Amino acid sequence: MSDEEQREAVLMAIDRVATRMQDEKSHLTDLDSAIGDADHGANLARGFTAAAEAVEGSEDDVDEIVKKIGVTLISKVGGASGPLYGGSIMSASQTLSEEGLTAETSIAFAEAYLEKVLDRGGARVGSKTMVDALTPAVHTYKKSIEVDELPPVTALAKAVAAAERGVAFTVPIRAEKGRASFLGWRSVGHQDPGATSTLFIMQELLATAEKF
Amino acid sequence: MSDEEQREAVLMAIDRVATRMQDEKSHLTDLDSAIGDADHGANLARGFTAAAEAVEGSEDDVDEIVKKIGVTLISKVGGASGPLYGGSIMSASQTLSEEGLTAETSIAFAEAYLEKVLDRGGARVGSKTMVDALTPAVHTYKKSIEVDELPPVTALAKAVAAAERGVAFTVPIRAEKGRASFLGWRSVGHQDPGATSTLFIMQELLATAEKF
Amino acid sequence: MKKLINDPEDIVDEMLEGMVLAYPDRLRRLDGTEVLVRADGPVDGKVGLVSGGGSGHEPTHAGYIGDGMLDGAAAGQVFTSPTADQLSEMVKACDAGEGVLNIVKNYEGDVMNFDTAAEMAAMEDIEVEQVVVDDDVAVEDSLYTSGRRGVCGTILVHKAAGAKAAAGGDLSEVKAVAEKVIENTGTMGTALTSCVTPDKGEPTFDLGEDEIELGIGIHGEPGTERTDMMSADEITTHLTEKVLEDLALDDGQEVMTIVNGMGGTPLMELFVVNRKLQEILGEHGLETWDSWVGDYMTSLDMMGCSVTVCAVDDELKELLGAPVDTPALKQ
Amino acid sequence: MKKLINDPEDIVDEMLEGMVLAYPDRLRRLDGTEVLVRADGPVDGKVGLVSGGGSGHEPTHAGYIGDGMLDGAAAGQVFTSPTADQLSEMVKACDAGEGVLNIVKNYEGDVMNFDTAAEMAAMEDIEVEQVVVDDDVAVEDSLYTSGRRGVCGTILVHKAAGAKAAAGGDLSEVKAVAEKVIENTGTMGTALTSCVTPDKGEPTFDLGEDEIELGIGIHGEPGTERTDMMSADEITTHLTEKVLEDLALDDGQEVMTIVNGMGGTPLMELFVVNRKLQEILGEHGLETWDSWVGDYMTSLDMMGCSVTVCAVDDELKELLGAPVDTPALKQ
Ligand SMILES: Nc1ncnc2c1ncn2[C@@H]1O[C@H](COP(=O)(O)OP(=O)(O)O)[C@@H](O)[C@H]1O
Ligand SMILES: Nc1ncnc2c1ncn2[C@@H]1O[C@H](COP(=O)(O)OP(=O)(O)O)[C@@H](O)[C@H]1O
Ligand SMILES: [Mg+2]
Ligand SMILES: [Mg+2]
Ligand SMILES: [Mg+2]
Ligand SMILES: [Mg+2]
Repeated sequence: MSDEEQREAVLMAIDRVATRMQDEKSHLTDLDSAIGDADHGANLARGFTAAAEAVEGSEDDVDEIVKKIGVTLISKVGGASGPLYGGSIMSASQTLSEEGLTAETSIAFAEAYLEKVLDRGGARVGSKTMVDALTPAVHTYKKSIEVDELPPVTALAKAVAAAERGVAFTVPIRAEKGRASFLGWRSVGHQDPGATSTLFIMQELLATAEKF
Repeated sequence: MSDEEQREAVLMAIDRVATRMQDEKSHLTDLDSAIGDADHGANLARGFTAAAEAVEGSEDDVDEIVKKIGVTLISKVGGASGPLYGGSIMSASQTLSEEGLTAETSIAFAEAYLEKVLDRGGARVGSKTMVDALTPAVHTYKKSIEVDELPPVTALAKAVAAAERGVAFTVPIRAEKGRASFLGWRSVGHQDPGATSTLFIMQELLATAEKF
Repeated sequence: MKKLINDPEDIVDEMLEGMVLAYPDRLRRLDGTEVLVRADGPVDGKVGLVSGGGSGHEPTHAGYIGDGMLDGAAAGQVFTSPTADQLSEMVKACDAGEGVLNIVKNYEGDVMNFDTAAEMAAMEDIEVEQVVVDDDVAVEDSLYTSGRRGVCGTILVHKAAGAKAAAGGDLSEVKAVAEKVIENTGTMGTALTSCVTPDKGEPTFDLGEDEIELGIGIHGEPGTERTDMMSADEITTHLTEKVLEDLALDDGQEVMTIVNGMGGTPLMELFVVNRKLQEILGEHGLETWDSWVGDYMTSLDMMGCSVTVCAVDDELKELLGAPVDTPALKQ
Repeated sequence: MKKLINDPEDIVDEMLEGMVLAYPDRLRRLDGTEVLVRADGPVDGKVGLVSGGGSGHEPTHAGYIGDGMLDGAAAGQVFTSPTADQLSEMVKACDAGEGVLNIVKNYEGDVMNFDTAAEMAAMEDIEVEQVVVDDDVAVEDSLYTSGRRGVCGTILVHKAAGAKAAAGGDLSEVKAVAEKVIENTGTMGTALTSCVTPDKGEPTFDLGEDEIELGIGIHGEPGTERTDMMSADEITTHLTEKVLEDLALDDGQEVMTIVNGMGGTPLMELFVVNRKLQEILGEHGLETWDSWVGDYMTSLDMMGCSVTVCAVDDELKELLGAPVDTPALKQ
């Protein structure tokens, strides 16, 4: 992809994610009502809308655009998901600074992003958080490209499917991190909001990738 | 009636009234909810129960017993109905001090009681208060005995019927006194709680009188 | 209905016990009554200041007992005026020989019981004066009503008269101050929900999801008008304009304001109301000298608020701004 | 849902405007932020004390800004931690050169954002220390949770650390005091109803007419356990025993207590709870040195309360009893 195409792709992606978060606002908030504090939908809708606005029509390089998205999320989302989404995007944006967006850098981005989430939040797979959607997605994406030598869009589609399973996996387990952990055993049977929003973001990334 | 019978009658009456107020507690409170502050039932149940207990087994003369009932109501009911019921009973008890309870003194009592209510509360017929039940009852009682020369029990039965019409009369009119007056035109269509409790008391007086 | 109560019959008694346990150095209960008085009262050489009324308006009334405010407060049953005998015990206990001012809210029950109490106290040679607060502009004062109700403005009467008494004013001076506040104060309230009394256990009145009551009192009585739900700014405008219309103040007049919560409304929302209130006052050319926001005179768990405006001059500013030290109000 | 709001998106902004209008001499808003600071701050020679968190807990946090307590408070969206950039603006604005102590409640969002803010401030050579309050005994502190929550005990941390800072303590001394309060404080809460957030407009969780949640937090999150409705005495016993079990205090220990309302519960009921709380403490051989009753740390319009017990020694008594002058707390 040319620099121009990369920029277009990133801008389309953030627009789609912003729209999706608006659409899913009450859905995410409902999930957060059951085991959290009923703000996840509002947090992400507010944050991603602001992020899309912040980079609209930008002429910057993609790493700068992505960094700006991260910074905006940090300053607009708040809560636990703000530093997790925003901080990790900001930090992972560095992987795009040299070569822009390629198959390789997209893997590096995904890994850096996952690592930062784990680092900052201290959750692990099975903690019933966004990590449960993210981990299988990142692992699948990497393996599909590096080992199975699939094209990135196909790999991304497999990653989305993996994230879906991760979301489903959060339902029957007990939370160990986040507000849901306060509920103890009562968190069992509920789907994690952050894992769900992670899946939505990936679905929009895939839809964007399919256009390029 | 002998002194002994008079005392028995008064004690039976207050017992019956206390029981009736307990039974009608939530009914009266419901009426007060619509155009007042939802406490008339509790006020009267508390007050008349205390009054019945205060005079239980008393060996005093009837005027003393009745006075004690009034004093107890003053100190237990509170609100608007406390001084109106209690104060007026206390004050009217003087009409029984010389000759006890006779046809004549019962008329004097009723008149003194009505006068005190009018005096203290400043309401008139048509203000949508207890006065609307009380006035026709007292007028009918007096006329039935003095003009129609009916026996007191029959006169009392006619007075109860008059009070019933007074209660019905409170429904379609606008309140001018009491909390219901704050509602202005919105008070129209509701039955006055104090007029209703006045009717209940009279019904119990009649039931008592029929036993003697 | 779910409430933190044991038996509804015991709630006033238990509340008073809990209050005295919370403020043992400040409050004392008169034996066998529902009356609280200053632990260190009566205060030598000072006019006594007492108030009272039904319970359910906390921190009113006993929360305002203390230096610079009340000497005693009588708690009736929920929304029911205290009885005359208790009121007269209170008056007696709060007299230090300089006389006592009864601050009464304009409800027939309160007025009749306080009247009787004043007579009883007078029989014991206590000098008693009485003022009746009727700041609620929602109710028209006409031959056809029992007059305007006393609502949140009562707190300002307590405050100013309390400061005057603390400063050594005599009974007639203290009464004059109370009357000055009454003349210069207007209040109007709204309810978004009905309160639930412990005894009834259900809302006193039914209000639809999209309706509110305007001109609400503080006793869970329905308001004077029912309208569709409106935004905070619209509601504030409605309440404030009604109050200002009643007060008819001159341009440049200094005022103090209260945004009072009815008990169930979060403080957050009261500040939202205050924002609009101050904007409106500015538009009317009025100057806010001081503004209070909080739960001063409540109606159990009712959601809603009232807006109070009091026109102040130098005398009232000095008195309303004077130090006060009570459980519910300190400055 | 009916609330005194305009657009839910504007509520925090409008609340802050309304607060500054109510306390123009006390509070100042940092331009372009949701941060309030002392109007007269930073105070020369004094360690800065800041706190913050989601909105909806009013009067927490900004209500405690003032002499003897906080220098700044950041208001996040409702129940959402403030963002790191705002927190770092606050820290900068509250540093008078003596360093700043961040008082953080133990929620991952708060901790992560405050951590980032501390890093940002450190980069500008501001000395920053942080304490994390986790007084909620309902949540077990284990590998399998994110630790105990910070709830109403936070107010006592503000108070004691604020007094220490006002008395000229240096950053490490102020921090030590904060940690001492944290170690000696336990809280447990109950909800009779769920709160309704402005954004969602419906109860966060459904609770039957005969059910209550025990071990509730302050963010409308469901509690740790659901039980049948109980009397005030039973609920108080349950909460208090749980707190005392956690604190394991010696006979004769002096304590201070808070009965804190969640926002929608009438003050009347909180006094009923205080009555039983004090009785239980007596039975345990504990001595109440001071007790507070009121809405200190709320959860919007939630009905319910929490019970806080803090074991005090001479140092804490001096600090907790020291004068304080803020919109929400004066003594
Ligand atoms: N420590 C953590 N590590 C990873 N993810 C977390 C952690 N804590 C919370 N989350 C995620 O954040 C989501 C909640 O985000 P949000 O509701 O916006 O913030 P808050 O919990 O502060 O209200 C959870 O559903 C979970 O997926
Ligand atoms: N001024 C008055 N004169 C006569 N009756 C009155 C007056 N004010 C109120 N009442 C009566 O009292 C009743 C209400 O009594 P209650 O509910 O016990 O007291 P409150 O109104 O103080 O709550 C009304 O229904 C009315 O009949
Ligand atoms: Mg959340
Ligand atoms: Mg009534
Ligand atoms: Mg009443
Ligand atoms: Mg949150």
